[in-house]
Amino acid sequence: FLEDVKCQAKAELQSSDGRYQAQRRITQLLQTELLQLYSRVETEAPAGTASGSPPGGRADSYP
Amino acid sequence: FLEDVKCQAKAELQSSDGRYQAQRRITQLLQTELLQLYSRVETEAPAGTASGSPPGGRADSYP
Amino acid sequence: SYYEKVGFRGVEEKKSLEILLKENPLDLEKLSTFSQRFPLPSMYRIHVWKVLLGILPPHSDSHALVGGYRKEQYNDILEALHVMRYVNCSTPFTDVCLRMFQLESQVLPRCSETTGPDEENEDFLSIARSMEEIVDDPIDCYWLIKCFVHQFHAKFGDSIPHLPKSLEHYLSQEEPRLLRHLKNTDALAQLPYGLWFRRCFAGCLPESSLCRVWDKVISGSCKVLVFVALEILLSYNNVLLGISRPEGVAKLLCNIPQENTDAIVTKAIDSWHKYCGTPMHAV
Repeated sequence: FLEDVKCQAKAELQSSDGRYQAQRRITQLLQTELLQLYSRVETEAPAGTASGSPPGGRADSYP
Repeated sequence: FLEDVKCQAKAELQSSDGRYQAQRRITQLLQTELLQLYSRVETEAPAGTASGSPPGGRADSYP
Repeated sequence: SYYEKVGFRGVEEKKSLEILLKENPLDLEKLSTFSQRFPLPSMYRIHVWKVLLGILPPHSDSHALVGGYRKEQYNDILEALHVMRYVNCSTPFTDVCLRMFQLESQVLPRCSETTGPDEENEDFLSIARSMEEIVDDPIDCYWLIKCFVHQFHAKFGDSIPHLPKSLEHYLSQEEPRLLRHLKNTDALAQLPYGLWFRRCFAGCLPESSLCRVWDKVISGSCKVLVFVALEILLSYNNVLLGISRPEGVAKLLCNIPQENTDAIVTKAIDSWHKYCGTPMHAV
């Protein structure tokens, strides 16, 4: 019976891990996408043009 | 003793879940960020100019 | 001599803590009681804090696994904040921690919303700055800040507003003349309660003294904060009696000299044990 509980716990942990890994892959795709988009925006609107706040400067606006 | 095993499993599962939840928050933020950035790109490069792939169709593919 | 006695006691305490830390699973109640009664030896402090705050589970054989999860979670959040440009390489560590905490609590402000100085954020940052001085490892440090702040609000959020009244009560017992003076000069309402009771003395006491107070807070008492405040008032009794402007009082108390704070904390813990009792059961 104890083995049973342990097996169940292991299975639950594995499925939690699976969910995490799947979500992590999504995150990585989105991050790649975002990085590409940032560099596109920056290429199209070179320094000097007022195209909203440059994303790079964002961290600065926080204390 | 059985309770003990269950407690241990629960703690492990909770910390694994925490990691998953953090990933979910990250995904949501990235999606919001991408949507905003795409709409900015569209506003700045109005229809007709060839500024890479039309972002509109692409953003829709996100849930 | 006094020092031999204290030294001997210290060795005995360390041994009994070591026995507690060898148990598997760890007995959280016994660990809390130990931390309430005795100062934690600095070599075990971070570990005990992590266990008491639930960063590590009671089962020691899960520590490697759970520690790995905590590390991944930290790295994931940090990476995402970098990619989204909320932080960069020159962002101070405590600001990074604030952004990470906000991301996890789903209150990360959007880029368009410029956030002005926010009391709650300032409290967080102040606690984070002190924790950064106490804890070397950044991953441990972030988790300790996050769980300390979270547990403090969850456990004591309702008690915090009552602490000033409690302080007034004990001051009336210990030094009624000072209490009268503070009342008459309108200084009582302007004591730095936020610094004392919301920031738990972060930015007020040097870290070496502060961690002895936080031992008590993390193991389950916010009442100890009242006695630290009380002892600060008592040790500046004569100076305070000579100040008639409330701003002067606040200025003094927000910038107390950092030399004799160890003695203040020792007295505070003694009088906290005296008034509230020493937790006695099983150590």
